[in-house]
Amino acid sequence: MKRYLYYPGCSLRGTGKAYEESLLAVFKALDVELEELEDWNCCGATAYMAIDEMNAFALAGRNLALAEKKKLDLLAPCSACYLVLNKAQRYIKEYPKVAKLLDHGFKAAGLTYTGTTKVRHPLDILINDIGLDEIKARVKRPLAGLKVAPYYGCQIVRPYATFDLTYYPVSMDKLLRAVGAEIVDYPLKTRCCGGSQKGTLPEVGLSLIHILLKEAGRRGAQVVSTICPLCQFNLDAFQDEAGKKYGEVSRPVVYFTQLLGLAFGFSAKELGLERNIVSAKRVLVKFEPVAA
Amino acid sequence: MAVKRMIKYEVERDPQFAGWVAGVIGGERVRNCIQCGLCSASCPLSPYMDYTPRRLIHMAREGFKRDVLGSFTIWLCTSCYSCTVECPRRIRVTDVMYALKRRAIEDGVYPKRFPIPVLASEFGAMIRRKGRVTESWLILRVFLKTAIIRLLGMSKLGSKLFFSGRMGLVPESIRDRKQLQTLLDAVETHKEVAA
Amino acid sequence: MDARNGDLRIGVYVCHCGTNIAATVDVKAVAEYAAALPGVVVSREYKYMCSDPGQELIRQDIVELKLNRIVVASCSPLLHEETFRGAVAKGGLNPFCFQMVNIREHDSWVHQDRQRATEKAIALVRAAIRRVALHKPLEKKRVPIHPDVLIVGGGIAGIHAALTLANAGKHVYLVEREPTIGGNMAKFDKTFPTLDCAACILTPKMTAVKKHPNITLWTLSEVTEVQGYVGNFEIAVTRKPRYINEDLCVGCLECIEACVYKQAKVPDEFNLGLGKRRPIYISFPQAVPQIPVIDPETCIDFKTGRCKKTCIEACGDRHAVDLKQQPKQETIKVGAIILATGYQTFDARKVPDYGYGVYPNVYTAPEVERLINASGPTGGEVILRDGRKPQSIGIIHCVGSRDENTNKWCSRVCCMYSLKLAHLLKERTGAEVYNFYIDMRAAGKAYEEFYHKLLEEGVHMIRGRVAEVTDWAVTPEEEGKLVMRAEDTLISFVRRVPVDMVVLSVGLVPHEDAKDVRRLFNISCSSEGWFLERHPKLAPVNTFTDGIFIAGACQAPKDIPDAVGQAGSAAAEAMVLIDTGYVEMEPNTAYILEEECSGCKTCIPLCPYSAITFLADKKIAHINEVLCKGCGTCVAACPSGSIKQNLFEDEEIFEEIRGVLANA
Amino acid sequence: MSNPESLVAIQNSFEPKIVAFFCNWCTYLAADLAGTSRIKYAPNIRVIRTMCSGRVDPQFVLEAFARGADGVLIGGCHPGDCHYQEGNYKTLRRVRMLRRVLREMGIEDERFRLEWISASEAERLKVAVNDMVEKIRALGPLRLEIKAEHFPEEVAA
Amino acid sequence: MTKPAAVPKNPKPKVAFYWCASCGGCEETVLDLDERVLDVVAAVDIVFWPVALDFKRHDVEALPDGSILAAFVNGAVRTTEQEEMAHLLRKKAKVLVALGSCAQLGGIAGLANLSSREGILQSSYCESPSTVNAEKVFPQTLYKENGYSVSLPGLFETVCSLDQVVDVDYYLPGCPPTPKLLWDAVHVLLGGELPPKGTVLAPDRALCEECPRKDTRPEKLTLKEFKRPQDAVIDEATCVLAQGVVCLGPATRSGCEALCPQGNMPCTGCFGPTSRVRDYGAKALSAISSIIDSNDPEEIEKIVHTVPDPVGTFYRYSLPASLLRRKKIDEALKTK
Repeated sequence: MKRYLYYPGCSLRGTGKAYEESLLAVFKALDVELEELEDWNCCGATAYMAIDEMNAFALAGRNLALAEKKKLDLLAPCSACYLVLNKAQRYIKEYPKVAKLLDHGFKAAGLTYTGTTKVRHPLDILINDIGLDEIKARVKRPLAGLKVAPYYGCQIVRPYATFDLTYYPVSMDKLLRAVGAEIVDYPLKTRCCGGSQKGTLPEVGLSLIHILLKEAGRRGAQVVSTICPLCQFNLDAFQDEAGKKYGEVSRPVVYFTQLLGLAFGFSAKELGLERNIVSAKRVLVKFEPVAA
Repeated sequence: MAVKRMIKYEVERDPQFAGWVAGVIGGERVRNCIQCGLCSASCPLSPYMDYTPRRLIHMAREGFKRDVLGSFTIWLCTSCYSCTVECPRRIRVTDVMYALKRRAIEDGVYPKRFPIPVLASEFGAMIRRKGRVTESWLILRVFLKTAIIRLLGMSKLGSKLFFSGRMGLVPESIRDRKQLQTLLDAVETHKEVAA
Repeated sequence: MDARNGDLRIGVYVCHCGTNIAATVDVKAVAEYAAALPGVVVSREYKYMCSDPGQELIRQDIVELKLNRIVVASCSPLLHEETFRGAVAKGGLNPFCFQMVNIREHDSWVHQDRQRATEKAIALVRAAIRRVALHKPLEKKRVPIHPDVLIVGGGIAGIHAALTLANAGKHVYLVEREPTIGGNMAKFDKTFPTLDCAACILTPKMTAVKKHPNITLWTLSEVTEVQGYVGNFEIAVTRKPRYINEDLCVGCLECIEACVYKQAKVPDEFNLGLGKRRPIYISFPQAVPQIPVIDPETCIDFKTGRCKKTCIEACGDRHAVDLKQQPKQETIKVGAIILATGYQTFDARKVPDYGYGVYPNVYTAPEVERLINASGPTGGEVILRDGRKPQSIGIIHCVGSRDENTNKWCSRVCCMYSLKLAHLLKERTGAEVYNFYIDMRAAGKAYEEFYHKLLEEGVHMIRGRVAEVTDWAVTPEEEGKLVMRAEDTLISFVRRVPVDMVVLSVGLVPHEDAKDVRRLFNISCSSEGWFLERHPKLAPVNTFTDGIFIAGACQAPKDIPDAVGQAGSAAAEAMVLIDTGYVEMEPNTAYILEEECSGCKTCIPLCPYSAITFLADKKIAHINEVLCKGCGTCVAACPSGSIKQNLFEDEEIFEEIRGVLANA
Repeated sequence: MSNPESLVAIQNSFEPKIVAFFCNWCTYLAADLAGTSRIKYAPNIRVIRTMCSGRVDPQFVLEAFARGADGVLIGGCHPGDCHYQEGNYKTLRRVRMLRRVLREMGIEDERFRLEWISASEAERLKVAVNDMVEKIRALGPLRLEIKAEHFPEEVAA
Repeated sequence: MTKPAAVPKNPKPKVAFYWCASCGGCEETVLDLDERVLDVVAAVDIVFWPVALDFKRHDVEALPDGSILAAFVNGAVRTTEQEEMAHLLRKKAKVLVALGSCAQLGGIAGLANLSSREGILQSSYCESPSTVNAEKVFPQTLYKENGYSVSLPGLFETVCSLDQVVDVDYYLPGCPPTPKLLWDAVHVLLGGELPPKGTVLAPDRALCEECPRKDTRPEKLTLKEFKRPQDAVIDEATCVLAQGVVCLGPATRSGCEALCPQGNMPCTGCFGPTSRVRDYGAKALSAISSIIDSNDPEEIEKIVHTVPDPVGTFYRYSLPASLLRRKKIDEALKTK
């Protein structure tokens, strides 16, 4: 049985709750054991880097150090967490001044870190550790006929991941195809959703959200599949507002793990699908298990 | 129509600032820029920027500190890393943007009630205290500090999120807050020693 | 005679090389230091040792001061060792009683600290003085040169070099792996900046090659083995079957018409897949040789063995079609080799942002060359893959050039050919043409003027690298179009430009198999994969392997005039070599002390040239001096120290080690 | 010398002496290219040219160490690229065996390096030289020479 | 090209033998002259030979300088006493001959240069399994009791060959040298026609020259594995190295008439290098590793490791005379 350390990050305990629920369900179905990293702290995300770079590395560093003790790969499903942890790990190696400074911190806090922690994304694990054959074998109700726009967002393949192509990632496409879905050609798959700009500069954020949803629709997607809690939040929560401002764009936005979960036979409730603002029920109802 | 002086005099240049930019983490290659504009072209936010990233990089390496730090551009960067990945000269533009944001906050030249720097600092404070971020509280605090009116407009969405269980109101925290603070303090102290 | 003898008279000469050395190394201090070393009779510094007066200084000192050993501290021996050996010989001294010290490339140019650079120079000079004391007079061996020349690659560079040599009366073997010579140039429509027709200027030269009595032309052929050394190369060439007997074919092309394939169905390589051909075909109407070729991959007879063989029927009594033809091995001897293997273009799929291979209306520049070529797949009409005529066209410069994510170098020709395509496309279609460039590089005779002409023609010049080509629209005008997004850096706006056709000006890259070719011929490549010249300025067509020259774009991206110029130069260099009639071999061969060899045979398997044999009668090893290339591997291995090497004797190297380490 | 500060001073002023044996066709040319490209690197190496790295007799390496070198660097063509077809493989075989001897004799791995550097890899040369200089600087002087010279004074207590 | 001064024929020339750090095997060589030893005794006057005759140091000291024709000293120098005796005999003898591998190259005793003095004392007086020494008593160079003092020679940190301590005129190689070589040497010395100083009194070609198996080595021999003699069944007729067993005959001076190969064992190099080689081990290593049959770094590394102890293999008799002479002292201390 495969085991990983699990780093939920703040979002999977807040707006991205459904991501956690569906992720845990899917991994369980695949006989993968996830052990939550004990006493993890916030990765620092993108905002902290703007205030204090070294402390941002230190925040990530504490998690890396805690994980290293366990000698397991660290699973970070949230894009921001994945990027920040990876970046910290890299920069500690690349910049001696970062390493030196953190060393002081680690010593004071009674931690040790030698740089061996591997930070992994669920896509990476599903494709490379588990494999498409294994995933196909678990499918109970294939998502036949479901047209999906695979939306990766920015921070997964850019700039530190090595498991997929930077310009044109395909790992999620492969996974969803493996469970029977139809993937529409979606050249915007790594375009930015605007991140926190929706909150800070609404007009900017809304236009980015709108174009993403509009193009998904134009290419025939019934549903947009995401891998990032912030992307999902932006596209889901502000869809209404974007539609009002730039023209109707109604499209459910779900996590790829929710789609995998459906195919594995979990119920909408188990996968947190009911937490969506824009209901996915209409599109996905036919794949739901018949109530016992 | 008001007329603005556009010419730049050499005295307005701050060579030290230029040197500082080239010395920050990720800034080591700014002098390699060939001004092709690929960063601007690949940036999802460049349509809204006052200076395109390409221009900003050149202004920074030439030392036009006031214009660079006063620019809206740095606050629009969402860290999507498109520019960093695409740059044909392998300049870590995103890291440079981070450094400029930090410098602007340090020098106190950022737009005070503009929400992004506020978000960033509120975020930082929350982590220092609790070790984790509770999104609902974070958003609340940012809006309280910047735009109360808009917060009221958002109440509908807020309640939707709350009822779908996506808005936890109980603040999250880590167990060993002391360890985290010791870590951050130690880094902080040595940073000063090193500087 | 060595340092321990009283009759040693060493002259030391330290070169300033203008300020190249003197700026970093205290030349005077080095000369003064050397003057005090045992055996040194005279130690001088001079502005330019390699100049005539500098050389004369050495000659004069040898005569007047009766010097018997010379040390020159200046640049790399690869550059001027021969020069100074010559000066030493002029003084009446054996040229090998000389040692050169590299204090420029290895010292002044790579260090900044004057004191430490001077210390290094002193150490190196001291080592050379200690070493040269042990030098013995040596003789260079002369080996006659075979007068024939091999040219690899039948593009414009290879063709030009072949004709130059052949016209001078040398016999040339021209080996080309494609079915026709002509190379890339044969695919172009017009050439910049004069806009003369490529075919019109190239095809006469191609025909001349075919007709020339001094040229043996082998197409569909590849060099598979290279043995020997300068003046005496032995080359094996594999000639792939054409399935048409070249000696019998008259070039009537009736067999092509007679093919059972009534319609051409196979994607045509020469037209980069934009057109179709039959399994029996000729690359293009002016191909040389004018002989069809059968592609066994697509010919029905090869696949099923059940073809009506109408081609054979059509050939009739001539019996030129020979489906049983087998590959043929040829072995030739040549004295010099010119490599003119050219380039390939960058694979645009490696920049997925531009959508090549995804959007049908994104083309590479070579494809557009065929598209606008009168003998191309559309007869010169610019029609898109979907049948439309483009109303607006965007040309992206520097695709696969000037980018650390792909290739760092500037491909040198793209600016100009992009302008040429812009002109031709505008002329043929009347479309709006947008050129997205980073910098305009039009440094060539009449190039800048061509750029001006384009500006006058109203082509849009947008200075900015395109981030992406997509098919999603923001404005209604963009619907159904390809949208190019770039910053117009001269205005500082990001612009979105919708077009019907995108042309990618792909850069020039080394051939995929350039590394194999390099190994085959034992020459070097730059880290980018281009063949490395001996010196970028002074020996641009020579390689580090004597007798092998390079011409054209296999060395670096080049336009036609430069490729032709270099081909002429390579031909001239080859000619100089041949007309000298002999080569002098470096006397750095290994030799065996017969009285000392125990016959242990350790050395024998180590020699890659089988130069070491075991003498059955004497029961000792023997080195064939002609076969020995002087690597010294056997010398280092000989367990009883019974193999020695001229110019690199153990004692000489030991002295050098002691010299560089001795405390000043 | 018991004063740690003076030790530190010596450590800091210590400039490693490195004897380099470069083959004529690859690494020597890379060093020439570094020159023509004006690439700067540490001035601690003294290059001795041999036609092939295969000419480097293990005796040369030992002589260099015995005569006061703090490091020895051998530069040859990349595997498969030897101008003499296979000389560099013979070098590799000897170097692997010699390294084991040096280890047993207390000479650290960092002091003896074999690098494949082709004619075009001036940058790689720079990196290798600088890296070697720094690593040896950290180790301190080898001081074999001093030991050899002072031998007769070394008497039992 | 200086030669030691010619030796007068009468009266009977004086000869001395001495034994430094060695096993005594070289002294056996003298006895192995068989009845010829009587001829030697008849021809010379042995004035000093601690192993056989009861002369004391003061007897030698009493002789005038240069009065001994030849002193044969075997064994390496590793104690103060040995050093003193080497100097004394050098002073008294016209010709000083280094007898055997230890005197010539440091010999097997010289492998002590892989350790420090401290390490050697520790292991001999504390750590060796048969030692009981709870008080950790070490030999003292000076011991006083009741106003008397007893002294012991001091132990050097580094073992030396004889010529690293005193000037040596000739070398007789071997562990031990063969009686024939000794006999020839005595003849040469008595004959008065002396070879150049520094000559090794043995042929200057490598051992393969006189090895009876020479013709059986293939012309192109390369090896995938090196074996030790105990791990191989060695064919009696064919080249030992060709059978994969490390034989150092190619690197070793001849003159022993290939005794070891004749006894079906590989040459281990006791005769040392030829005159053209400065460092025996380096050359032997170079030759042996050059014929490794692989170009793959990993495989090479594996093959290289089939020689379990490279220093012991290539420098078995010559470590003190090698270019490096000894293990770096601080490193040697560290490992102890």
